Amino acid sequence: MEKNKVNMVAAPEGHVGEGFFATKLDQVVGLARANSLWPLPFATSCCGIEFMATMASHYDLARFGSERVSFSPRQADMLLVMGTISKKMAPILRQVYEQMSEPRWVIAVGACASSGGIFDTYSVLQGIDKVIPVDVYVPGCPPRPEQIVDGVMQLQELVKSESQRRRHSAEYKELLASYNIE
Amino acid sequence: MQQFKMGKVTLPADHRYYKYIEERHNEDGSELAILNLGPTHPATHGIFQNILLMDGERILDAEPTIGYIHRAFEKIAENRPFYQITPLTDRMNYCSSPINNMAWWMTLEKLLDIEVPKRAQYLRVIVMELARITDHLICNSILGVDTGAYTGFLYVFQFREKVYEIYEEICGARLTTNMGRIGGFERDWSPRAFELLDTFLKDFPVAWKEFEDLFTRNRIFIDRTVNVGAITPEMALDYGFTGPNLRAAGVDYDVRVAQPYSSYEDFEFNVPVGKSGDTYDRFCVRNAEVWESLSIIRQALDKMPEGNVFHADVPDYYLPPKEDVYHNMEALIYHFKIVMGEVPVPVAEVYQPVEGGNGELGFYLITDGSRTPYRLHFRRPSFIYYQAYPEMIKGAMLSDAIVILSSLNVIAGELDA
Amino acid sequence: MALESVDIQNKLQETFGDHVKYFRTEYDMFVLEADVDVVYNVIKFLKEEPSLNFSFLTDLCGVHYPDSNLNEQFCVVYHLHNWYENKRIRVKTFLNGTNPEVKSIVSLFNCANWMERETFDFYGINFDGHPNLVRILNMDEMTSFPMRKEFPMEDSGRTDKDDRFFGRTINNATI
Amino acid sequence: MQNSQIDFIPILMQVLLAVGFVALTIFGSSLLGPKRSSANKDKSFECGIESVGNARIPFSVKYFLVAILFVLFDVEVIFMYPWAVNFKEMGAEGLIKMGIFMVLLLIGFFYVIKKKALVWE
Repeated sequence: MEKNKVNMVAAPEGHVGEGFFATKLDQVVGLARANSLWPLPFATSCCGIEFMATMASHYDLARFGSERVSFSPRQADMLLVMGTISKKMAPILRQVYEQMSEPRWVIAVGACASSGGIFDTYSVLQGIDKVIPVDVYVPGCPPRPEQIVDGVMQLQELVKSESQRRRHSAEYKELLASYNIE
Repeated sequence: MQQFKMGKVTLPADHRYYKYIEERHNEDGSELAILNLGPTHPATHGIFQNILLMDGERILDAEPTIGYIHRAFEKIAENRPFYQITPLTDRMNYCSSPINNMAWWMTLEKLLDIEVPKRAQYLRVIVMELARITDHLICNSILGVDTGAYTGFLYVFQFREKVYEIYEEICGARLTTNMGRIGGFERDWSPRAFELLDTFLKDFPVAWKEFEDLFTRNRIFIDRTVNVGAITPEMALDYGFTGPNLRAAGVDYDVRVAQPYSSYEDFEFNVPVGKSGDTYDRFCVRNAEVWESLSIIRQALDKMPEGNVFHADVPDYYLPPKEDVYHNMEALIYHFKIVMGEVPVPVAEVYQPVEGGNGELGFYLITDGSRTPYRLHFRRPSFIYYQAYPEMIKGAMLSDAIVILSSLNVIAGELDA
Repeated sequence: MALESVDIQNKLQETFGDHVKYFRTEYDMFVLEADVDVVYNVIKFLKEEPSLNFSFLTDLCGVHYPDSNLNEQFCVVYHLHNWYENKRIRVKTFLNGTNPEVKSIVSLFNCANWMERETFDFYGINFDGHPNLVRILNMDEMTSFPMRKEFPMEDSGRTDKDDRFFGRTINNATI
Repeated sequence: MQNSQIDFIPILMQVLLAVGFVALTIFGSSLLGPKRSSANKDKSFECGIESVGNARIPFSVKYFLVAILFVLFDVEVIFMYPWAVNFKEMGAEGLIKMGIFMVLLLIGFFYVIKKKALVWE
């Protein structure tokens, strides 16, 4: 997914004719999904405050279509796991992930969510990919708001290019089975 | 894929509310409800769970469960040399992390009785008061969000970005600052930091005045916060309250005044005290404290001693600058000894209290002469005063419980350190 | 009249005799040690005695000394603060190693409730008389006490950390 | 098709467009969106904790009272819309009629306040 410099949400490639434009269904659905990702801010510690900075007026994640923050997993598309996830918190994170409606994506924001970060201790879950499948990892402790926005943009590229049949494909089922999420 | 053993998280059968689930009738036929103000809840602004026993809208009893981001700071601190513990301290109360860092450095300076030069002390006072402003700024604007006024948050958060820029000039990081060294700072403040500080001091008071006018005389805000979650001074003292929550109850205890550290005695500032200890008083005390902090910063800037010394001359604790290390032998030896942690540390116990964003933040350090502390205990104000939360919301409405929680400014990082 | 450490010491010694010992001043903090069975009364005395009036419990924490002799392996440290005279005091009491036990001071200070639960959670020190002595910060299913010196810090379930690079295996030659 | 019926066609188009858009999006998204239902997913969301007990419990009557009062005054406001739109044509006489209507409801409101129905004792 090459990164074009200034993209005013470039139209997907397709056949342009006299007064009509034809493209693949995946592209259209992907474009719609990519620009309306509703985040579920699973903010536990310091990265949560950086997320507040990202949502505030200066860095404004709303420019990427994530204006409406949904705290219930039912209407959330993208689970932003920000901050340290302890072992006591793991079942809750997993429950929230399972109750999210498909299609769902996960961004592990910050070193603690991606790999346990500097807290290699008995009480911290060493990376949320031990519990739920993760799509994008954002490094940093805490990552700057630009990095969080860059993580969301990476996810938008993923969403744009996701095919309709991915969620029913064998690899996806096997990935979920490896986490024994049925 | 190594699978993580999963425990079931549910209300245990022997829980004292369990009997309410079966037979729980009320005189008007309605039933007591059990509501779980759980870990992932938008209103709790942190990760703690309260199981509320409620009769309709009124709360009869609450039971908090914490520890959802317990990261064993004290265990890590026992395995790290002294100068590597500062990244832990600023992840405790991450809304005002420079205060924690400076508190840790002051504990070490007290242990090794190092005399920090006046100018470095003044610089520390400025950065601590900036951190206090940002801490109160977040707490009051989130209290506004909880009573329905979202603009206050967006409007005032802009100035937290300005303070982030000042932090970046001083130590390169925005939130988890990891600032300072034993004896002072790692580098002198660049002129740009002072410029940013001056522009901040010029246009923040205007914005803060408007923020204050937005709330203090606002009819809805007054209805939602006046005598909500009121605490008496005796109850506050009994539950170990310190800081703005205690001063709102009418007790004027402030560590900066009771036990002045880092030359706080050179500045005159008065300690705002509330009357009735309710949420409105907590809001007003934090507002007034921001004005006090601004005046302290101005006084510190005026009385700043000349010259550009920014750290004490203690070579065997203070990392020598890199160019010295390459050129002369002693600096190389000192550098090596400090980095390998072979610094001479006495066998002693020391307790250093500091006025943090939420109250008295204390570092109790026991050393046994080795390169790591033998035991380091953090007196975390959020952990201590959060015990009073069930007591404060008994009989309150559910919407009041949310407002009380955000007025207490409980920071989850400090709660479960 | 400033409350001097000397007259605190005299008052305590005349009421508790030699159960209270090793008075000393460390870094502007007056420190004393009390025996286990008498520590509750010492703190009660410090709190209620009108002339001493240490009415604020600043902090309570546990310390583990594995290599000191058996009946001094655990230590509970109380920090009290007298706000009128602005005087701080640290009361230490040593507990026996096999089943550390001390009387809970929740009846004196409500804020000791969670502090004692945290100390129990970390060290397994039993505070009898505590209304609800249950783990507070760690998972409830956890059986061992993590802050004891012999408990390893790292997460045991970790597989990607190669011990050789952390100097844990003596001879790095064999894998 | 008399010409009087013809002017109703735009309204029909408008209704069809509105209903059509709603039906299309709902039907389309249910068609396009992948569905994955599992026992754990269908449980009620309780902030991540296993929910205990049954949520269908008889609520206290105060909730119902507050809801009905809201609906009552809400309907009153709906009556004001047509009045406000052609406020000019109805002139003073319309104003008086609506004034009486509002005063009657105001008396009802005072009754509610006097009986402390809204105070959540």
